[in-house]
Amino acid sequence: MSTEKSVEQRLEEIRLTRRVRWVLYGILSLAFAGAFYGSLVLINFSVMDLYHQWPTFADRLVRYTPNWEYIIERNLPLESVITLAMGFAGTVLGIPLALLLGILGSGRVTPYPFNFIFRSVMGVSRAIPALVWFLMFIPLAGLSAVTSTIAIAVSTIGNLGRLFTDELEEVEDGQIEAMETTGASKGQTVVFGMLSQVKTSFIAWTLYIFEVNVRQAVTLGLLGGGGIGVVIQVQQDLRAYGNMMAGIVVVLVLIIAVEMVSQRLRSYLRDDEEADGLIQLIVGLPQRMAESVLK
Amino acid sequence: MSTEKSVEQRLEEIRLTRRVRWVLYGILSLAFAGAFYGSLVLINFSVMDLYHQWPTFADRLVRYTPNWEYIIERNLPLESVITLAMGFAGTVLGIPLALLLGILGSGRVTPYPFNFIFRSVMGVSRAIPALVWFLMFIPLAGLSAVTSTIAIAVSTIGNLGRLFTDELEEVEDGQIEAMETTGASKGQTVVFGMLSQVKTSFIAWTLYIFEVNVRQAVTLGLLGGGGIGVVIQVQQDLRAYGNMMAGIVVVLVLIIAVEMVSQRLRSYLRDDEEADGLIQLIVGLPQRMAESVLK
Amino acid sequence: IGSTGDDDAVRFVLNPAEEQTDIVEEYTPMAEYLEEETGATIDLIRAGTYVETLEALETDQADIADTSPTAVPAGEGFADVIGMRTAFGGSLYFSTIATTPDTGIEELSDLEDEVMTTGARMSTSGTLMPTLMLSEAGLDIGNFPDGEANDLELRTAPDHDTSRERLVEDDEIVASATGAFASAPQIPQEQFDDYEEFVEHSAEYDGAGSALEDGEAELQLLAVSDPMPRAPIMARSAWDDPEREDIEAALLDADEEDLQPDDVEEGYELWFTGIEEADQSDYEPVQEILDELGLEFQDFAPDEEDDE
Amino acid sequence: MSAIRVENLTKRFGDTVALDDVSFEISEGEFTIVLGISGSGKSTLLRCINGLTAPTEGQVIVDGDPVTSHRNDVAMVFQQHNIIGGMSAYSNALSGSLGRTDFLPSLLRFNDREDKLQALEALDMVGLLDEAEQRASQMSGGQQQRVGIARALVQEPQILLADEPVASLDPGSAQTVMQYLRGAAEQEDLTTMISLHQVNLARQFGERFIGLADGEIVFDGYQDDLTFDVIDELYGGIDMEEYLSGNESDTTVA
Amino acid sequence: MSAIRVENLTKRFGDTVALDDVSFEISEGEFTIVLGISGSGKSTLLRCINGLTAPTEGQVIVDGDPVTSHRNDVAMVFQQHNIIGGMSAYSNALSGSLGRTDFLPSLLRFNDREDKLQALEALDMVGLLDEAEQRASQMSGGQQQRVGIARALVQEPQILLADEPVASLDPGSAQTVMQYLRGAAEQEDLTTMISLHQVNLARQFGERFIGLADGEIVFDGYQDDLTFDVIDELYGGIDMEEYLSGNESDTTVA
Ligand SMILES: Nc1ncnc2c1ncn2[C@@H]1O[C@H](COP(=O)(O)OP(=O)(O)OP(=O)(O)O)[C@@H](O)[C@H]1O
Ligand SMILES: Nc1ncnc2c1ncn2[C@@H]1O[C@H](COP(=O)(O)OP(=O)(O)OP(=O)(O)O)[C@@H](O)[C@H]1O
Ligand SMILES: [Mg+2]
Ligand SMILES: [Mg+2]
Repeated sequence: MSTEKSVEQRLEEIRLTRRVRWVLYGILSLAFAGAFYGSLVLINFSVMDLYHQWPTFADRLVRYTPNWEYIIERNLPLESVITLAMGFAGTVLGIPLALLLGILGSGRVTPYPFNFIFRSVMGVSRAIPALVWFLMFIPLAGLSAVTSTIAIAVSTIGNLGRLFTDELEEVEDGQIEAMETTGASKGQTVVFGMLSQVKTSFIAWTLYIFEVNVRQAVTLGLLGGGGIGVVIQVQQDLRAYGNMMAGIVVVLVLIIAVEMVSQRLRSYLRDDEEADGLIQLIVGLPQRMAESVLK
Repeated sequence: MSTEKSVEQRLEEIRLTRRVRWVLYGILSLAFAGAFYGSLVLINFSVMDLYHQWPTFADRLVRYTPNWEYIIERNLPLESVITLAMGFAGTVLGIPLALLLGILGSGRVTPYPFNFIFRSVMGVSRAIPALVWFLMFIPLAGLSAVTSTIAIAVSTIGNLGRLFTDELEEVEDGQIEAMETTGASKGQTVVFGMLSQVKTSFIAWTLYIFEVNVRQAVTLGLLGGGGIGVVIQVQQDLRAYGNMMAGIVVVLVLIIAVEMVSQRLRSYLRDDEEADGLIQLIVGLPQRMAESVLK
Repeated sequence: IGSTGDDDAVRFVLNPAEEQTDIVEEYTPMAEYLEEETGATIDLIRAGTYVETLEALETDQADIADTSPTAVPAGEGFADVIGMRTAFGGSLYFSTIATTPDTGIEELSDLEDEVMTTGARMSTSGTLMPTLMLSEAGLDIGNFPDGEANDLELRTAPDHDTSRERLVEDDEIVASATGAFASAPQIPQEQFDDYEEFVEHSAEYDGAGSALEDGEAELQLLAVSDPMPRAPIMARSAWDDPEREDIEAALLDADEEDLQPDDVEEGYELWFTGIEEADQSDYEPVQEILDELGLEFQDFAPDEEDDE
Repeated sequence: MSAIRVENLTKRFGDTVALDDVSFEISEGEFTIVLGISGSGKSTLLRCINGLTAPTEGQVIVDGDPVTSHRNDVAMVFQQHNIIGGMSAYSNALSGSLGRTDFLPSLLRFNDREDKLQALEALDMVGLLDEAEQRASQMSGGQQQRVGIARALVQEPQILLADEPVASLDPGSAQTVMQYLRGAAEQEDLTTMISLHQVNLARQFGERFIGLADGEIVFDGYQDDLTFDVIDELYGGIDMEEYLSGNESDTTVA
Repeated sequence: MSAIRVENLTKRFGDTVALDDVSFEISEGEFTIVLGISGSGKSTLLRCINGLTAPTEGQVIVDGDPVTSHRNDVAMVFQQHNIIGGMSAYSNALSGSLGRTDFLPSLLRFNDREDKLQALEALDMVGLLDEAEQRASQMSGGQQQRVGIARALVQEPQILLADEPVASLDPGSAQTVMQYLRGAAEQEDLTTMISLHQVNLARQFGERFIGLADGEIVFDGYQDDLTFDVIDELYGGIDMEEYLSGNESDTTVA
């Protein structure tokens, strides 16, 4: 074949390009490794120390065997419901502002320099750790589950709002244009053209943040913010690690339950065609009822 | 038109269905509101209390004016670099296991009941708050930034691994089948058919978790884990809220910087066609060099 | 923090849980003094909570620790008491429960069905001791602090000062428990005169009521606790080093000037003025409080592996 | 009076000339098909008529007024249908009436009874009355496209534009969709412009034809004028006959 | 010897019968086109031959052996091309050689020089040698499809299957892709089966034709046998001629 020559030549070209690219990747990898090594040095990381301490550490792991009886004894499920309530109420309280700021932060809704005002507000809400929000709100509601809930709500604004904004960047123009051509107003275009596209992702993100917030509620409890975290903290202070782990097992069950429900809901939202037992039943109900009435 | 009748009839049907649906939504909304109200009751939320305490709280807000000089005085940027190092090293240390468990946790790689083993391991890593991980790792690395880093690494495994697993659920079959038909082995199919599809999302998620980890590093610092968090904690103990806010401002700048870099990288990864200044330059370099050499 | 600089350094862990200070700064003169006296290198390490200090002592991640009184019973078996911090000559300190003058609360039993704040949940002077006082006054304190009290609502605060501030700022709260150091400046001195032990031993008696001149809100004393031992300095039992004796001796010998920073400003006051000899037995009152409240530390002795 | 008059329309994207001095007139009620290979400027032309894209030079005059932004009486059917997956076919059709509904009622779905009936009639016209309550994302491509047509009809337009409405459909569905478009145009007496790349469909359904190549008009005429020569000019480069005749012998692909 | 023998192949998905007792033989080197409307079972047939789908009844015999799982010597070109967007055209073509490359070398891209040359030759054959280093996701649909063909060729198959390889392409690109497929099949002497729904393309490129309707074979013959009657049978229901003749009068759409 007459192209044999040029194929060979092309291969050489490609090999050269690749070699240059390998070198470049090598440099990038080195830079990365350097940053990693620098970080380890900065925090005084020493593998030898860890190696020496490993047996001590391993010995102590048995202490963390959960003391199952404590779960009933101390009524941990009830405490975990309080934690759940903190996460839930905090999420719900945070949603409206997250939604508003998230939408206004999108470059498609608010023109360029101005949307950064809203992004910055969300940035501040995220940058301040929930723990610090918690401390700042103590004068308002004391060392209590209410303060935890408020702290969770405030950080939800930043965390969830930012995910909303990111999601809106991925909206496709087609449906927006389609709404514009119908003569829809700006507001209608945003609602029907943009929000309807991201509705399910918004719900999915909200569920994800809800999960994160339940974990956050546990952490705030460790600082006295109510719920099962407090129990864990007290047992930790008493060095009753068996009891502490019993608390953590309950947290684990709680979190896995929340995640499973939220995952189920999300996968239902994603591929809505799938006939999903209960939900399908509920959603299909009106249709069937209407049919039977008209028959 | 002869179909007029049936259109009218259809409208009636639809109105009926809608009415039933409104009722259903009403019930769901009520259930939701009930859950919300129940949560508020459970945590003893009282708007009146908050209202009464508001003036006191508002008075105190002036205390939170940042004392800008403190930033230089205490060399806060250096401290924040330590925090950054903790977040970075923790993320890097967590990635390998997150990747491994995340992939093994996917129902497409490990068949159904067995993948739950890996998911559970990740669940445990998430369920234990980083604060408790910190305590558990003291025997290993003492009261130090190293322990924080390990705690971050361990929770990264659960958080990142889970996002990986979720992402893998959305992989399309087409490319996997295409690799299978070439006669690729199981491992090659996973790498070329699955992972290549999610490569950019994996990087994006890793960057997201890196951001989360930097915030986590601040929080762990608040409890003695090193970095700028310690400074914030000490100033708070001293009730030097101006200094504390100076620390928070530095955290804010740090986190916004991290987010901006990570957002830039992500948007570059997403629409790779977009000629993105620097990165395009670097990536395009080998091609151009090869061309010039061969000319 | 975490500067485990050189391997032979003595690791001195500091626990700031109950004090409103930058503890590392406070201890720097002491560390310098010890280094001068004994030639050892001292690393000061800040801990987040006192459990962390115990974990560190038990696992050879620390040699000496400044910790809280409850650490003595908790550290039995792996940590020894070297000494006790003293403040202005006093080695004992007190908890107070106070109200504001307008609440009409006269005595502890009036607190039934009311709301009261305490300090950090496991703080000896901020929470444990006051809870015991309430219990002795006939109130049913339920499982508190590991749970809820029955006869009144007890709300914890992150620290003593916040506990006091909540009392002043929140009308719903009618009393607050704190260490005397946090409340005495706002309580007229004469109210303490009924408590002889307090007058005699407390470092705070002299300054009682002093903050009222600065316009701080006045508090009204409801009760003062029995004296409690101040916070201990503890050492890892397994610490077997010739330096150890020198350091212990130097600590007990330290004078107030040794512990003061060189460049002190006018009126600078350390919150401790010396360290006096003490041992396990001095902390029996703490053990008693814990026993009364039904709080038990888990025993990890190798042979009896149960939750007793 | 001509319904659409395009005057010296030029559109440049950077260096690319998408439309190059295009002029023509379409009379009221005409069913016009725009032909041309990929990149010839079909979409750009329709978007300029619609007001979605602003011309670089020249202008489009619809109903006597120059087009500056999108108009209520010009409806569009998109290749990717652009209907809202999460809503029912009926709600999608109803969204065609957004232009004459206020914000709050539209949000709460309190539309006029008339609009509702019209949405159902439009669905009936495209043969989807029974599927009115089905979620759009659960419908097949052809059905979704028909929902898009229903939405355009509910808009009560005078002009109906469709940009490759059948490009992603299989031949059966493509036929059906083209039938509905043609039927609706006749029934509602719409001026219609459809861009297509299937020559056979174009010949089958078109009345008037405008052929574009490289942004220029290379053909403008009626069904009888659309000869194979014209098609060869439009889709030049590929000489099918020759390829076909030669494909039994050795075929070395360039 | 026949390259592919399909014996009483039946495939059911739940209640749906996708293939219903299908039998035929394809000789070595034949260029066969499978016709049929959407849902007639074209994809299912090709997937059964390929081993991607297991038959309910009957079997497929390739090269003398019954197909149980996917074979190295059967390559497939997909409608959605299924190439890896994040890799270059060259790397994609090279991935066709995965079946004969070990895991580690393939991961590190240490392929045999022979395979590399072959990947480039395949790209050359589909006219993409100059674009070898371009990222696949940045290519047009037609180019991506040609990369898919190159990948299939690198696999060195004896049998090439293609499932609606041009369905999502514009007519120009569709022509080009079909040309490359036909050219490659002749040059490498491949037995080829392609499913199509464009009748005109089928007539233009096909040698042998298999027509499916509702999972059953309704036509099996060569180019001369493919009359308009056959096509009407395959794409029944829509009578174009009649519609066309009637469309000047009132057209009420059902
Ligand atoms: N938004 C845009 N930015 C830059 N160039 C564009 C843009 N839209 C179209 N073009 C260019 O203008 C030319 C005409 O494009 P247009 O989309 O109108 O063609 P088309 O005939 O609709 O093609 P297709 O059949 O692929 O849809 C093409 O070269 C295209 O690349
Ligand atoms: N995985 C599956 N599960 C259930 N039913 C299926 C599946 N794959 C195909 N079918 C059904 O089998 C029948 C034949 O489908 P097939 O995809 O083979 O048709 P096709 O001729 O390729 O159609 P198209 O042109 O739409 O690709 C259809 O009724 C289809 O719904
Ligand atoms: Mg177009
Ligand atoms: Mg198919």
